Amino acid sequence: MEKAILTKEELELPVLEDHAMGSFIVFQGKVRSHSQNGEVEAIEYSAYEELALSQLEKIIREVEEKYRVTVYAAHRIGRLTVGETALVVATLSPHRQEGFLATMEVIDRIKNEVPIWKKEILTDGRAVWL
Amino acid sequence: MEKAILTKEELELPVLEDHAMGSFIVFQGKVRSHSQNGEVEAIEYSAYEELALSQLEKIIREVEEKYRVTVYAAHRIGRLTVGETALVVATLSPHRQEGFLATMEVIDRIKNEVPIWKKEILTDGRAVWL
Amino acid sequence: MMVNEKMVTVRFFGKLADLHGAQLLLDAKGKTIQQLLMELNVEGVYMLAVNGTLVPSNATLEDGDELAIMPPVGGG
Amino acid sequence: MMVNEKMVTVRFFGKLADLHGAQLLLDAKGKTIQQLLMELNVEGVYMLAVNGTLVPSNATLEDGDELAIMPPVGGG
Repeated sequence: MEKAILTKEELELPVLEDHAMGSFIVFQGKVRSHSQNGEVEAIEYSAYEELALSQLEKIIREVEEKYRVTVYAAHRIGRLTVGETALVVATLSPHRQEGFLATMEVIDRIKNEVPIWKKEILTDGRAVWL
Repeated sequence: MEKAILTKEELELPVLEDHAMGSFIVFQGKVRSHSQNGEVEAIEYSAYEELALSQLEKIIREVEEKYRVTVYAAHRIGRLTVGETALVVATLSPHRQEGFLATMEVIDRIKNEVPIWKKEILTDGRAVWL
Repeated sequence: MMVNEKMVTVRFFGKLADLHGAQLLLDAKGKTIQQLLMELNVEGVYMLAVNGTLVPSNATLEDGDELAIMPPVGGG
Repeated sequence: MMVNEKMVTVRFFGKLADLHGAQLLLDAKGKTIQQLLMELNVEGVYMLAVNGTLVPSNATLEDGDELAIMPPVGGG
């Protein structure tokens, strides 16, 4: 199963099974109806796809090694309306502690290292780069 | 929707929707195939149900207030085989930071305050209270 | 077993149930839980509840009470 | 637009695309990326990549290279 995904399609929740693993954590990042800029209608996600995918794979590989866990991460690109899921990060691990640490680290690194950008489309018609 | 659940049935994953919320985290605690006692066949979860449910409700209420999030927690009792889910904790929050903190706190408090006990059934026939 | 309102129902959980039995019916009116625990030689108590509510060990028992004696908990 | 191997393809992303256009074709052979950025008066650069691989700004450009100039990223 592909563990690093960049897609325009609706994100699916992965089913990771491993009887040696006691903790399965799934994070979903969704488009919010409000931001500091006002009422949001949608967010347009753009990416330098080639590099985005290789960065995503690198982050997953490094976090998996660091915590000895299994990580899945999928980011959606294109125009997403309020309530839709832009990011899914799932982590399977023996115990919850390293599962949470790994999940949080993957999300932070995605936000800092994966070449994806957000343009917020507000209900009053404005468009704001985030 | 009931947010504190104690049941013998298979646990379902809750669908919590709120467009103001940007983070949705779901933790699943599963029965592992191995423990320090050896190869595991199943775990028997027993509970003082009346108190377990009121403690679960109290924990959810207090954590929700503390982090201003929405929390769902369900614990399964009875005999669970390896790979089955014993605990589900889900948290809906504006941002991921308080979502992770709340989820981790709920799990820790459940393990310390909810009157549930685990008897590990090993493949060699031994039964060990955890 | 007919519950006699004159008596206290004592329920043990977890490994304490293996050691002391799942349930006892006793005349413990007016005793503190501490006293009863000593009389029954119960060790490893983590939580106590009377009629489904957590109580400290110096609580006094009344007829008809249900006392739950619990070892360290460990769900999840 | 026929890609001329003699040229460097420069791609801008995010708000830099709004400011400088999504894509340019330039003769930048032998220049460092720093030089090119100054010439194009590009500010707010967070990441640079040549042919899909991250590079430092002192990297030198060759004919046929694709240079990606990226502002601060923000997915999730």
